Amino acid sequence: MTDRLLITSSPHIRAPKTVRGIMLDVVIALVPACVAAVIFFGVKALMVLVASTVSAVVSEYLYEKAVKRPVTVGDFSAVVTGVLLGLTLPPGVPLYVPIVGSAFAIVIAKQIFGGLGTNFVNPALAGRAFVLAAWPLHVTSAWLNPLTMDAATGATPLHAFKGGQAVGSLTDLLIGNRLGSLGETSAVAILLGGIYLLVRGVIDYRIPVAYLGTLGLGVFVFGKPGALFQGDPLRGILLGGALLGAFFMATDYVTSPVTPKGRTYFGIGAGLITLLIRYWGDYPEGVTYAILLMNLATPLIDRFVVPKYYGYMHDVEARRRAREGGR
Amino acid sequence: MVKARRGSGGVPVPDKKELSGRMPIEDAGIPAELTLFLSQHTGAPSKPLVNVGDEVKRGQKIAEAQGAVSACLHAPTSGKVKAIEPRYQPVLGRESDAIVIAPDGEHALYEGLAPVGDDLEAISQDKIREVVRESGLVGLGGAAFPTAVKLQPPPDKKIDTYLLNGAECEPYLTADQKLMEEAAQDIVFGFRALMKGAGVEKGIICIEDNKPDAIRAMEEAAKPYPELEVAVLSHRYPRGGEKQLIEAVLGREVPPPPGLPLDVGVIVSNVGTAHALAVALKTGLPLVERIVSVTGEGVARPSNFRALIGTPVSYLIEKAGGFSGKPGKVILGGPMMGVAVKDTDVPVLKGTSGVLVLPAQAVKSEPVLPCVRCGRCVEACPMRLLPVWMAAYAENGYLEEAEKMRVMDCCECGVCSYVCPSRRPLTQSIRLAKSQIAAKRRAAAKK
Amino acid sequence: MKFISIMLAGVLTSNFIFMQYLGLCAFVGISEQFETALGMSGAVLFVMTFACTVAAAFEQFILVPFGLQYLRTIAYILVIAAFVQLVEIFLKKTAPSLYKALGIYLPLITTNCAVLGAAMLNVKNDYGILWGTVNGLAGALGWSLAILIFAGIRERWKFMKIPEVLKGFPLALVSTGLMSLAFLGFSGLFKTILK
Amino acid sequence: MESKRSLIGEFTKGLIEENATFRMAIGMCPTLAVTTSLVNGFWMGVAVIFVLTFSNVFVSILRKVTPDEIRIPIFVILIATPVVIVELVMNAYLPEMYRLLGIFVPLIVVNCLIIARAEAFAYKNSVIRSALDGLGIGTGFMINLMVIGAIREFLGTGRLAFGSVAFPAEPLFEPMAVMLTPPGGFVTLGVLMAILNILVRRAQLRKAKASA
Repeated sequence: MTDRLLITSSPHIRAPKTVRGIMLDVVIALVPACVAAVIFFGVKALMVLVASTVSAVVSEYLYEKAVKRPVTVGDFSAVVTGVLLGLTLPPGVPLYVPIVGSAFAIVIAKQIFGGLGTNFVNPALAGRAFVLAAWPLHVTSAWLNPLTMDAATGATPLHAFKGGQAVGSLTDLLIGNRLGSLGETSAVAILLGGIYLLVRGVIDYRIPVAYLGTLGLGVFVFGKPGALFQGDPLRGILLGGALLGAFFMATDYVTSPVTPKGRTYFGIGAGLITLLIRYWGDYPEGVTYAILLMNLATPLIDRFVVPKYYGYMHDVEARRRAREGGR
Repeated sequence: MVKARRGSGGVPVPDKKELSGRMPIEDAGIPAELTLFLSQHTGAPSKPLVNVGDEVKRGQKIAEAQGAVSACLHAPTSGKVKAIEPRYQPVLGRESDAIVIAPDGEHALYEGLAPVGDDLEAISQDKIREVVRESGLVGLGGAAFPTAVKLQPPPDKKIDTYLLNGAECEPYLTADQKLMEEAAQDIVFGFRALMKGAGVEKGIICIEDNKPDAIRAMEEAAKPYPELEVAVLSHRYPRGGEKQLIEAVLGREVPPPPGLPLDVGVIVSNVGTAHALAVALKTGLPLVERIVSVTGEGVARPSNFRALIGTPVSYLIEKAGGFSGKPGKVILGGPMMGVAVKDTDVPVLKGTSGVLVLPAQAVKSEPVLPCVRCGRCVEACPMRLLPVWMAAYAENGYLEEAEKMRVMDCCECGVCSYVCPSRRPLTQSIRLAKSQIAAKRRAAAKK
Repeated sequence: MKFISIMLAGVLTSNFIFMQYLGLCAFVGISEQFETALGMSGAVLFVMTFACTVAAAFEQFILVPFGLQYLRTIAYILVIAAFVQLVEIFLKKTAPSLYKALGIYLPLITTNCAVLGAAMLNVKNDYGILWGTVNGLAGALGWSLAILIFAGIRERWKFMKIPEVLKGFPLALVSTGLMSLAFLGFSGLFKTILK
Repeated sequence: MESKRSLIGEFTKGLIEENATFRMAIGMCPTLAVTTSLVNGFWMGVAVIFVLTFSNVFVSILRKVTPDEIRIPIFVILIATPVVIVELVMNAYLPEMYRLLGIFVPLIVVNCLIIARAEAFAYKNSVIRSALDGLGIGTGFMINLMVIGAIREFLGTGRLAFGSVAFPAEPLFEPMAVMLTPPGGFVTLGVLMAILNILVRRAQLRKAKASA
């Protein structure tokens, strides 16, 4: 008859989105940026991306095997980490850079803490910060000229523009016809992916909007001829890794705040630190460190920026009355 | 027509009302056995007035209310009391005493029933309160809180608004919708009686915008009465929760537990309750039947029934054409807050608004992944709590921390579990923590 | 300018924990709860700042005039121990509530190498009394910032599936490494305008 | 509370069983600060052995006459004395190394390792045992410093240097500068401890299984 009915606690239906589906969406959103990178920088770009992705997946697999935990490469989070790390590197880096970077990202920044959901810094960014500190020269100078794909000697537009020179037409910046890391050249490709994520409801608009808004505003306010992008907010956003960071790195669930208001603060904070490092720091680009530093602040933001619970005003009122009564 | 605010949290849920929404209400008839639990309302169980072997008639009182918060119970049809024994009560989740009636098929009305009248001017406030109490009226939306208690607020609370809840925000269920479409006049009559009983001047009928026919019918019926208004809410779960309704329609927030709606001058009742009061006033028949949607992809012919309280669920499913395919879950109530039952022998309770059958392939359990802190539950929580941390603390036994995060404010609406992409059972963990904390508090109070 | 540059160095660019390896034992030991970390931060802020003042004064008025610099280590550790003892007594008498909050942390500070380290760095950098105090304050602020961040991260470990064998020191060190990796971003901050 | 080990056991326990860094997790600050090379680790280790042995001996000698309430300040003075000696000697004979190790030589005074041994061992045990304990724990500590120093130096510079000689003569791979910086130090020590903890845990599990 009606034997074996399932008994579980309510609710009995679930929203269609799953972690796997979300990660898959992120992978899809990264496709345009990868394609653009390969178009502009050719096989070398492809090699970097493949090396970082394969290394990430293999590292996750090997680590989980070594410590005898269930293998979780199927949730696509390692793929996302690998691709993202690849996109932050210059096209001409020796391949051991993405390989070591991805291994560090997966094992040290994520798996050692217990895997998905337990890491407190964005693995891809931690990997980038590590290789940047390990081989600073490779990671900041292995540029290739777009399309011709020969080694470039010049500084990236970010460097040049930061120094006050006017570089690149806006069109070139938008489509990606310029020097730079794989994923920071083509603004259009990244925006395409970002918009896809927003439309699919994967990411919260608050982080990218607050981040890029703060950055643009800061460049506008503090920039002046000869410094900080001449005060041109559009170039301040388009040059460097800000777009990639805002849409794909800062929005990482695990390492950003859970509350809507907290996310706004997260974005603003990341924008301010980026400005600080770009304007006054040692490094040409501050996106990586800005987001990593905000990752560190996330538990504190989550602790202090919480929504006011339903009915809180009655408690406030009661306390006020108690105070006045006490007098 | 009042347009309601958006309110806090909530999620868009699939509608699924099209399954049974077009089916008119039918009489389910008399099953072979009726099971009437002495404890099917919030509060103290009622006390039986009959003995095994007694003959009872339809509408005859068979159990008396006991204590301040309780409700009496009536025989839904004529027949013999077969047993008074513990049976499995699905909402409590344990055995509980029930009066079991074997119907004789006569459906003979109890001689003592007399209509009060259909002219509200002529009926006194005290008479209304008496009828509400004597009819065993409880909230028919699900919580089954005795209505009589609501109508007698403490004198220091000034009640200014009565909300009639026809939101029916749970997916699938159409019992309230059909009732509003088919019996709008009676509902309005019952609502005005409730308002008079509570001494409230202003009434607002609240309906979600996915029920245009019901809105039209209710507006039509309410037109002659300037003290009544219809408020239209956007379709978003759990907009029909009592606290959420008050927030969306009036912009007021009920104080945290043990705060009640009447602390902010509001009483909320379900449309079914108003209808039952109208029936009691006009015909004298107490609460012995209710509208039940039998729906879901797992039944052959989703329907809306007028079913006697105590009718076995299996009987209703049979009436709705039986299962289609292999059933996976049978749920009393809606998919978000309803209770899954282990078999279909359980009866319809006063608070059962629907029987939902989900097919086996729809209830496959998915693996539970670690929390990725996407924050969806935080955004969805209508109480503006932080389910992510509450559940995490609860799962690891940090009851004090969970309490500090206001876990007791949780209304268990289920949205956090619903939206979780890691499929974590947040609501369940929180519910468990709540019951543990409540037990601890009771133990502390005893000392 | 000097004030800003010392503060900046102490808090961000040469943070005691992340860049100078000072005060690690307490950093790892007292960061499991946010509240206790907060209490410890308060105690360190107070003691480190004024211990630097006292030590620098001791250096200037006793050690140097009498040519006793070679006894600095012993002298400093005694001065700090005595100072902590005095603070304890003083707080107990004048501010019992503050004493209650900080009391249990005060004895721990005597052996916190960050305090002695700050005093030693002041000598190395020839800071004198005023700038020594500022440096002590900056170092303490940086130390507090670090432990508060870490306590925030660590509180979450309570309910995460963190591998049990690695909890405690191994993960604390790896986490500190990742944090200091992020703090590398501040390196060289403002050096163009400060120099 | 006298220790019941053999005298040799008092020495060897410090190498593995009660290894300061990995088993007791104390003395972190110098462990990280000075382990940018193998040689640094060695000299720091020597300094710690010296201080620990003598402070243990002093504490043990005076243990009968030390009042319980003020034992900590007395320990600190007893520890500070050999530290000052080490400082003066190093400054005189190894000025370069003294400069490299910087404030971490005087900071041995507040190294929790030393206080911990004074409190937990020397205060309760005979002079001979305390001396052996100091030597053993100190040697274990030195080995730790050298191992960590060797790993960081090798990865960070691509080779190991002993004075003017380096091995291999040319780096085998592109050195990772980060290993010599604080992040590299923290992560290296953390990972080493993680690996050790996992291995020890496995061994325990195996033993438990075997005995069961």
